[in-house]
Amino acid sequence: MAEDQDLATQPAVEMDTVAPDVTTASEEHLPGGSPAGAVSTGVLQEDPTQPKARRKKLAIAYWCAIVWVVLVVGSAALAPFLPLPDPIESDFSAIAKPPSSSHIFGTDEVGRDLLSRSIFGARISLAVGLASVAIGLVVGGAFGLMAGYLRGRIEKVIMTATDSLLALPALILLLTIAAVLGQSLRNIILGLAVLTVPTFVRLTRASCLVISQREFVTASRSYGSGPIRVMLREILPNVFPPIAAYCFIIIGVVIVAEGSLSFLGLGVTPPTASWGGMIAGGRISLTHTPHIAMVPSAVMFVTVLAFNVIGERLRKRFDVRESSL
Amino acid sequence: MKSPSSATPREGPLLEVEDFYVRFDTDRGRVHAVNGVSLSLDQGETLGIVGESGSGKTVLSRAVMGLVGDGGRNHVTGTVRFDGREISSLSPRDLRKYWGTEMAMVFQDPMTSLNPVKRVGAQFTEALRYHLDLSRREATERAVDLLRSVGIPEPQRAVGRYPHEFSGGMRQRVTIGIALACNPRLLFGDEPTTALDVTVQAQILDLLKVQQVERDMALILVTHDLAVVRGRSDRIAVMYAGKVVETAPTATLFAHTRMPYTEALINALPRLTGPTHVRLRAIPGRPPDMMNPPDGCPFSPRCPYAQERCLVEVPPLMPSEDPEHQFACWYPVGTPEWTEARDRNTHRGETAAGTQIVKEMV
Amino acid sequence: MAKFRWSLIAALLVLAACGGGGDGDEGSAAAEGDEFNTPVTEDDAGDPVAGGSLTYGTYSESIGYDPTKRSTSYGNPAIYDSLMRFDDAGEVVPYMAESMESDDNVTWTLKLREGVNFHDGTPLDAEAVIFNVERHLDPALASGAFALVEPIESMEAVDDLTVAFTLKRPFAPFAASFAQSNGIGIIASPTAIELHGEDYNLNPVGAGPFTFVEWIPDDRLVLAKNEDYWQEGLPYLDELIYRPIPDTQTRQQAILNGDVDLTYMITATEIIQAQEQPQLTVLSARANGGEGIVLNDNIAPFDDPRMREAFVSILNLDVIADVRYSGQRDLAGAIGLISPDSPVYAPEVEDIWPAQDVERAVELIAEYEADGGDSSFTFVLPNTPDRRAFAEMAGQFFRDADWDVTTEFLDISEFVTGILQTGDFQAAIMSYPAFVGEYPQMWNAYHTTGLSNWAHFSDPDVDAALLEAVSATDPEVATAAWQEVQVLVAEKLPFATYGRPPSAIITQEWVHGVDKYADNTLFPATLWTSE
Amino acid sequence: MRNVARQVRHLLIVLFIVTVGTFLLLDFLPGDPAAALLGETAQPEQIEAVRDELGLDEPILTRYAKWIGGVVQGDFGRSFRTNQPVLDNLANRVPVSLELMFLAQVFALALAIPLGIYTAYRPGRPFDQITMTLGFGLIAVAPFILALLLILLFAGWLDLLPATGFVRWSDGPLGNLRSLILPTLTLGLSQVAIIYHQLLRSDTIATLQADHVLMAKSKGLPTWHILVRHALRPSSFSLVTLTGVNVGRLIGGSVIVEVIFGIPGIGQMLVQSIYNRDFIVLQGALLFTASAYVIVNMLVDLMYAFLDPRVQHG
Repeated sequence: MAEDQDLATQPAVEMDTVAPDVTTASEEHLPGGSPAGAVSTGVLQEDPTQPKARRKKLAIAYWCAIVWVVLVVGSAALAPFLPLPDPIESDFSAIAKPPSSSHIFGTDEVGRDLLSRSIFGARISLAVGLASVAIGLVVGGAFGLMAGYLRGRIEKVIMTATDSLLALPALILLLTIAAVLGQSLRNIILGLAVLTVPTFVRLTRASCLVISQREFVTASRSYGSGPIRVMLREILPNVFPPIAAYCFIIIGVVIVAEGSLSFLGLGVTPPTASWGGMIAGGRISLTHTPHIAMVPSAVMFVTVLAFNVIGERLRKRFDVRESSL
Repeated sequence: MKSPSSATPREGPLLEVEDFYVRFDTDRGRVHAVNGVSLSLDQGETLGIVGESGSGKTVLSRAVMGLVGDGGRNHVTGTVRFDGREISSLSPRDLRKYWGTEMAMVFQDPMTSLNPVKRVGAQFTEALRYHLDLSRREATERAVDLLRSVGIPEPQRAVGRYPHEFSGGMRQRVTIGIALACNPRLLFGDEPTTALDVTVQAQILDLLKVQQVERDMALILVTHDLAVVRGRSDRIAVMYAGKVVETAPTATLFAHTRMPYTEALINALPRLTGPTHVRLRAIPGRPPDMMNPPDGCPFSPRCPYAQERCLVEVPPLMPSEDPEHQFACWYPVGTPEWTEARDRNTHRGETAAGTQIVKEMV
Repeated sequence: MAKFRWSLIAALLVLAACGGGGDGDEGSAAAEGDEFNTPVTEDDAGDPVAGGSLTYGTYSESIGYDPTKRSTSYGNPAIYDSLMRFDDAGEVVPYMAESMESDDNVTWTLKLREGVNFHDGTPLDAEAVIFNVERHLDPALASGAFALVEPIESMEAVDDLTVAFTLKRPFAPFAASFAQSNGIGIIASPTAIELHGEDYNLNPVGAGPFTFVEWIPDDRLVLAKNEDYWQEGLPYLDELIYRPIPDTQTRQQAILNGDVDLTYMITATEIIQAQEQPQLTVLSARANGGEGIVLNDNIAPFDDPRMREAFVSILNLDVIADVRYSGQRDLAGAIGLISPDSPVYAPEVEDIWPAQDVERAVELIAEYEADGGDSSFTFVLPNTPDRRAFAEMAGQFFRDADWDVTTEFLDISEFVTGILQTGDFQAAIMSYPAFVGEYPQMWNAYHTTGLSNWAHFSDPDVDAALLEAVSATDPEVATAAWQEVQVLVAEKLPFATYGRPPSAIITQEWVHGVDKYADNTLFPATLWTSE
Repeated sequence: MRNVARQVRHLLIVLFIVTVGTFLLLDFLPGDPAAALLGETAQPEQIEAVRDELGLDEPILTRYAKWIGGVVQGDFGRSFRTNQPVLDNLANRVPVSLELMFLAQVFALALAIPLGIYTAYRPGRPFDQITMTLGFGLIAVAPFILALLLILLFAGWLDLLPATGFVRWSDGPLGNLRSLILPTLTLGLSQVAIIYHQLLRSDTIATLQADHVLMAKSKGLPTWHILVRHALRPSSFSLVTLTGVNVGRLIGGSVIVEVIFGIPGIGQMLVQSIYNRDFIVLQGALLFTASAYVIVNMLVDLMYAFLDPRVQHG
């Protein structure tokens, strides 16, 4: 047994240990003792990966993505110290001007510099996207795990609460939160988090229901592992990857959702810049001065894409299932 | 669908593998999983492929069958001839015509190799209907027959069940039945019993044997356990680090072991005869890093008899006086050179690779 | 950018209304109905053709068709018509009524036409008028037109077609009250009201050119031709459909690709873009009304006239024109609620109204602070997109004057109920929608008891001038009084107007015979289609 | 049967929580319904009269009890504003919302399933990367922008479809479908399709690593057969879950699309009833959306057992 575990840690062996949905945690408990499985490489994908040239291109995309994210996050963090025009200050002599040398991204409908607003807007949008998804993921994931693994009464309570939340149209919640608690960044994050929680609960629970049926979970339980240990060590690593994939998309969705809130008058309060708010503001004149909505849309698009390129890469690295791809 | 090869058996081996290499590009480097393997197998013959985890035996069997395709980050070279026809150069589409009907495979873990969400019957009939163009009813009848022949009680009912409703042994019987559904002429058993209880293991192996004899089918049994193939294979190929290091008819292999690695494997077997209190001998060290295989004999770092030559020169697989018996070792066990090497290592207390000699090892 | 044509259109309208053969313009008075001096815009499309169906895209949905409901119901003129009308010069003329007269502005005699029937066949007679006026008086119904009927002391049916009203005091605009867009000239069938009870709002029965077919809220109001209409030969259309299209951009596309035949537009952007399309006709006029900021006279700092002046002084009208009115300078910078096109407009307000002068504002603020005042205030707005855009711009005005202002956005209901109704605010954005005539809007906006005097502005001179304006029997005196109100308001500045609410009716080239008020209330009897 | 009873009980509990919850929640909302109804020129005595008329002065529990009592007898009350019976209003709007939701889901799934499976089968290929990039592009283009772009393209530039307006099925199925194409595209594309696609792709990649897929391959089955018959079902757990969740979102949350395209659905009814504090209408609409959501998700739970027979219920 001890030797097998040693083997399992050998990098060279890893490609040989690909019981499909079994991560390292479960290998230890496989009946029969040997972690030897099957090479999954190209199980079905006849040409599962790219030739070298294309892989190189992908690596370039990955590094571009990192550079972009560093650029966005860095400039957002350092925004107040950068030589930028004030994002709130209007230049009434340059209202809704398309990109030019004095305003690289152009100006908005009240003559504010769109580059500066995009950078300052990143602070808000990233905060909204990351914070509400993080809250949703942690809270929703925890409840989803509990519901999917513990079942019984706990599941009933959690699912009833989740269903009640989901059955309540999002807008009602957001309107009420805004009206009762006031319209602030914190409350917007809170509101959007409340919206993502139930989705995460349901997704986690669904995956958890399946994973719980797997032999390695039974095995772990039979070794005397407590429910918390089983959930964290056995189920979580298996449930996490698809949920994480969803996370990266949902960050983008949430950033846009903040814009939809602005469209309905519930977004970040002016004059604070946020990407979604800028897009919503630019819609009024989309046919005449499209750059006002398109500049923040493009910035957001590249950012969301970059997040996903990085996310995909990280997932490949840390997910045993895909390591041999 | 029509079988691609003629029904009448032709002269010569059923399967010939020549100079077979499989390499994978991973993010960490290139893995040399199979390094120049040649094999051949006759109709109705049983070949055991034995080796530790990571020795490349599973990759070999899958790649020979064509399940690991060449392309992308996979590099498969060498020739595979099935029934005289080269299949290693076939397109995946053409190769597919051999799968199920000419060659089939039974996987290690019946828990995962059956689709958990499809009824057992459907998993039989889909291949039957696709390859043999049977109607749904005919296919189901055939499935029931197959289930009966692999020893599933109440086969009529079993077709309507899901895999999880069977025990491990029963499930493996089911997968064997599915593999046999289209009467393949060659069956790969990839550690078919590893995941099963010892008592069930024997039943499954017996079942394979019975089916093989009945159908005059060739069988390749891949296992890490010499005991599994000892009584059931005509020949055995021992694999180490992606290479065949010794191959011989079963009896010869056990009687005249030449390769120190084979010897070590045999020593690790529990003996049915002799003193029961003898401790099993584990093989020290680890299998080599397949990304950076050592120069010289890959087993040399772990070999108690390793000499300087072993560290620099790769021993080829060479025939002994018996042409059926081949091995790759500069100091084959039982030869005078071997005695000399053993004594030298015992004397200096370590092998040429620097491994400490523990008394028990020799 | 296309050249702006507001004034041209206004001029065209006037020409058309006067009925004189225009020089070069093909404008001519409407053939039908000119005995009532109905201002119908005409083109060279030839004689009206009967038949067909038109779809009218409106910018909001009504809350129903009971005349006591407080909402703009585009369908009301079609279903009910109006007893009186404003002609294009802003004069009140009889329409569905025969006449309305008074010698002393206290007793009024309304004469109805013979043979005007509701869609249910019952006659529109004196009893019906009284029944309707009484509904407006009923506090339980909380009618929006209550202010119009409030002066009534008593009324009686002299005969089937004559109603005599006795008022509590001399009240000149009483006839105009029967001509207002949401006024009391809208008469519903008493039989139908009794029949439908609670459901009447959903099943309106009037005597107008079109009968009610169905109303699916947020979707459409379908009306069919009234075969028994009181004006012979009218209406031309067989069917008229009203469709609410609340989104500006969609509304614009809907008229561009012909989803609707005519639309009611309310933003400068869409109106200008429509003008760039040769196949569309833009019908507009500068009505009264205004967009601006209510400066609460009850609460510091705007209880001080210096601060109100400071506020008006910081409004940069050029920027407002650019941001709010798509560069249309003549929409921005409204002074008070009366349009320069109105017969009672007082041109002298232009000299009184404070010009943009940030330095002056800074001085005034400093002065106020020196006296121990706290100039900071909270600016409240509803959280609708156009208000947000305004706040973004206004923020810069405040910063330019170094004025410490907090901006607060509220849900529209909360804004109405928690701010306007309670009066608990310092400055709030608000619009007085377009209107024709002066009463009751001017009274409500500026009189101490005015219903829409959200500034809680109270000035004895203004109150007196308003009273004179509504009670004077001599029109000249009334006009002078209205002008005095404007002058006083320009001096006291309770409401910092910055512009006129833009609005226009846009029609496809096949739509003819548009008959409307300056506030774009559409009377569809004369509409016809050449398709 | 016992299962059905349990599900019904779950439905009732959820409905109870939702309705009581909103009743309480709405009580927190600033803005009195009577005052909101009368608008900015309302006088205090008028407001009081209307409050009295609408029974708003009664304690909240009494009001709830009255409302729920009516609902049980099939009387959902009348709108504060228009006096329209809530049930009539719902009857007009429910088919519209259901149709739109259904079309959007079908469109999103029809797009996402083939794409998801194919890109999982060939991950990293140019096609996969293009779909992913386009997908994230669609996410970044907010729905209210996407709607407008679609209008500009299909209604303005190509002049193929109406920009706005809803045609009832009874007025012609063709016109009905035409009027719903752009809203369906907006709803389906803007978020649903890409999320479904990504979720299915990621789950399918995992499934394709499974032994049983290798086994299926070794049986010589064609690729499409393996993808559709072997990989799709075990990979669709997250997809089915999200589809169920989205039913709720689409029925009650397609407000933006309804407003932009002028569709008389539940979404507009919900928002306007909040803006107007027309709580009886709001409650009625919520009762519908909540029921629809819960029922669909019961089906989703049943789907789990169909998708994977190992999942037991209880």
